[in-house]
Amino acid sequence: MVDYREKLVEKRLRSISQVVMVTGGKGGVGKSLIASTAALLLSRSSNRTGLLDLDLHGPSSCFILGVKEAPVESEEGLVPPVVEGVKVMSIDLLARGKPLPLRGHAKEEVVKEMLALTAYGELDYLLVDLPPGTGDELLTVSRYVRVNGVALVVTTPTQLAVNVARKVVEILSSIPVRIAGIVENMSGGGATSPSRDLAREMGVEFLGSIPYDLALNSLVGKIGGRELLSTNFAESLSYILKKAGFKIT
Amino acid sequence: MVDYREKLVEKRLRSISQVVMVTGGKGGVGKSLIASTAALLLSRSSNRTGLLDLDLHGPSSCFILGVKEAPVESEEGLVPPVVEGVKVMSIDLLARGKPLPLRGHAKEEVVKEMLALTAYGELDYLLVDLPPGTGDELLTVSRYVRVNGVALVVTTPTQLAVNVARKVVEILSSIPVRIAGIVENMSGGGATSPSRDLAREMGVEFLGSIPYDLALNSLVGKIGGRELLSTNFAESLSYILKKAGFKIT
Amino acid sequence: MHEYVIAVGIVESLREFSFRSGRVVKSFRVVVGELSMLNLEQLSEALKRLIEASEVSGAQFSIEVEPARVRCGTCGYEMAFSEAVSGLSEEERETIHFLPDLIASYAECRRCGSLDLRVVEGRGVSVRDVIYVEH
Amino acid sequence: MHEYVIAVGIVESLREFSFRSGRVVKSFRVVVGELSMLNLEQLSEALKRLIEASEVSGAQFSIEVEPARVRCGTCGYEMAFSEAVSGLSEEERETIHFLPDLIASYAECRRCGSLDLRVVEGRGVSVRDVIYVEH
Ligand SMILES: Nc1ncnc2c1ncn2[C@@H]1O[C@H](COP(=O)(O)OP(=O)(O)O)[C@@H](O)[C@H]1O
Ligand SMILES: Nc1ncnc2c1ncn2[C@@H]1O[C@H](COP(=O)(O)OP(=O)(O)O)[C@@H](O)[C@H]1O
Ligand SMILES: [Mg+2]
Ligand SMILES: [Mg+2]
Ligand SMILES: [Mg+2]
Ligand SMILES: [Mg+2]
Ligand code: NI
Ligand code: NI
Ligand SMILES: [Zn+2]
Ligand SMILES: [Zn+2]
Repeated sequence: MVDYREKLVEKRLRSISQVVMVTGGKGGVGKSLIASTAALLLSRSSNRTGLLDLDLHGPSSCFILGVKEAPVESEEGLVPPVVEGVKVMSIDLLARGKPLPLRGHAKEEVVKEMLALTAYGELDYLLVDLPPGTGDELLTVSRYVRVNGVALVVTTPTQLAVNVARKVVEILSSIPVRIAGIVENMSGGGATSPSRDLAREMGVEFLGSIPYDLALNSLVGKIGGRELLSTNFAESLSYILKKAGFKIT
Repeated sequence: MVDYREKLVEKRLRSISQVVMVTGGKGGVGKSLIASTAALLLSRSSNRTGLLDLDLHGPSSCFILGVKEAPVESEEGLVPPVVEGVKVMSIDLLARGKPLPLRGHAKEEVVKEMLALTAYGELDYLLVDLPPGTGDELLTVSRYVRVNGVALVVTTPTQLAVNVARKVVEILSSIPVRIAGIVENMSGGGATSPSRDLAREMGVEFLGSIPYDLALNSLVGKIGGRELLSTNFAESLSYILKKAGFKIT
Repeated sequence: MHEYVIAVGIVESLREFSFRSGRVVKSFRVVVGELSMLNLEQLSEALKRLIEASEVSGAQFSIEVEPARVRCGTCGYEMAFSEAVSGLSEEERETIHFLPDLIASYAECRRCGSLDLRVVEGRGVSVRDVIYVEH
Repeated sequence: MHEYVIAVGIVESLREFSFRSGRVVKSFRVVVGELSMLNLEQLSEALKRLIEASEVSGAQFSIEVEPARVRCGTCGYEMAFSEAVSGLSEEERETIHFLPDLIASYAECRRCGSLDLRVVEGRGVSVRDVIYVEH
């Protein structure tokens, strides 16, 4: 049996220089905020940038970025809306807030189809916002990006988050997908932390930490992308992306 | 084709007075800490209590409660270890920190088998700690507990968490599983919040809020269950459980 | 409209298959899930054009529709296509056209109201029974 | 040892089936996934005892093993049982005995090292081909 989507996914990914998977395993550590803000920062630095939200049950990127327009059908597939230069695709633009009680193989099917049908065109960076866990979303996309993929593993300075992040690192290393490094979010600022220990233990680069930014609470979802760029959060993330070798000017 | 597990699950659940699903959709809102602490509180009030951790990719309950012993095989199935009177079952007691890259139907299979094979015996309460999302774990367990199940929906006072919680409430209402109410965790303490709005909008009881408890950061995973009971967090939760009608003395 | 890009995926898959194996594709069968609501004429036209212009020119194909079955996880009821999509708006159908599993977001069990639905059959497009001959 | 509780589940399922339909179960087939490493004699013994003591007494059954196939999502390689469990400790096998899908936690692809494994066949226990007669 031939799966026509495989070929399309391969083809689409060939026009993308780098696919950046934002993962971490644990929920609520800031993956979505980091993926969205990183996309904005890369776009501001003149990179052709896309964002793919693969958190099928709890999509957040469109809310964070204030995107509402539906993708448009063309001969080439689904053309994603653009915000601040970032081409954004999310299940949220299709399901529009409705719940998505997906079972069994359905998640893998949806991930494949989103990858096969979204017409990003030529990109320097595609940020992929992943859900918590090490299930179909992470595994399916990992399989396709062994050549041009790289992972940012997001944690917080808690043992609970680090326990899950370790599993993600083990799985990614086995595939193997290149790991750009570990980002500690909502950091207390200490020079030691379980995230740093994890990086050392697993031989992965520690890219830096992002302090807890109180201002975000009142901003997220209420502002557009542009204002997000002027937060302390964005400034810290910008350093981390530079350290990871991304083209930030 | 006959699935022998269905009958076993039914039988096991008939000896349990109430199954309390701790859910919320969003990751990191405190589901695991609430499930574990609620189990401790109910056990302290002389209820026969069990805890089932169904977060297959990111199990946290055993770490929070300091449980390490493996379940023991008997003719009746797997006998869970007991901590502070709570019978605890988690994939973590079997996979022991290893990653669990489950795909497709595998999650549903594992959930069914954990329910069918764990010998909790007679219980007043079984707390079920659910992962983020509205996938197989939530849907599978919901199907079995339509008679004696009740859900605690955990959110934080952010629109991001509330967006996902709404989806959970919609799905649970459709099955239907009774919803005990919405719990706002890491609360700022205001009288208005997106969680309260959600409760009103969906016609679900707002059970109360739990403030952010700074002391937890240094405690979780470093203390056993007993110390967890003397936190402000546990005290707030205790009020909420009473309000929800649970037998807390 | 995205029937075209699906046809591209199919023909490129067959080209690669042919190239790797050194064999010539004689015929294949395209099975289209009813839920995807694809335009069969557009798909067939696109396939014909792309096949002619490619290394698999000469390949014959048939297109058939696999009926949809959507099962409720709560009560076990099974819905056919018409029941599953009845009452859905144009926009909702358009989404299912791309991602057939999103029926789970829009429909509910017609018997018990549950949102816990899964597509058992008749989801997307698959290519089967590829017959080839040695070069 | 939990073969017993599995037998309980099987016999109670059949009892209910019999009770609801008013029909008598004549025979059935138990298919045991190789990965579950169940003790077939224990399972068979327990089934016999439970059947005799129940409303389905007289029912005949056979037990057979379904070979395991574990597929790597990264390179597509398929492992048979022996390859999948080779090198696993007694404790690890014991876990797979309960939850066959946990092979994904313990094993890795023997060809490429990937942890992205899925059990294609030979996982757990199923009861098939239940033959019944009217009462
Ligand atoms: N550095 C930070 N400081 C303050 N709040 C943050 C920070 N990072 C993330 N948040 C907030 O934490 C919550 C969870 O972040 P989110 O990106 O949704 O996590 P995830 O995608 O990992 O589940 C959101 O409300 C977000 O605004
Ligand atoms: N009220 C609270 N105050 C402070 N920290 C909290 C509170 N509730 C939860 N936490 C912490 O937040 C993190 C996420 O909690 P957890 O229970 O793992 O969430 P979930 O199970 O929803 O992913 C943990 O580090 C936990 O200790
Ligand atoms: Mg997220
Ligand atoms: Mg949790
Ligand atoms: Mg639905
Ligand atoms: Mg594995
Ligand atoms: Ni179309
Ligand atoms: Ni056993
Ligand atoms: Zn139904
Ligand atoms: Zn492999």
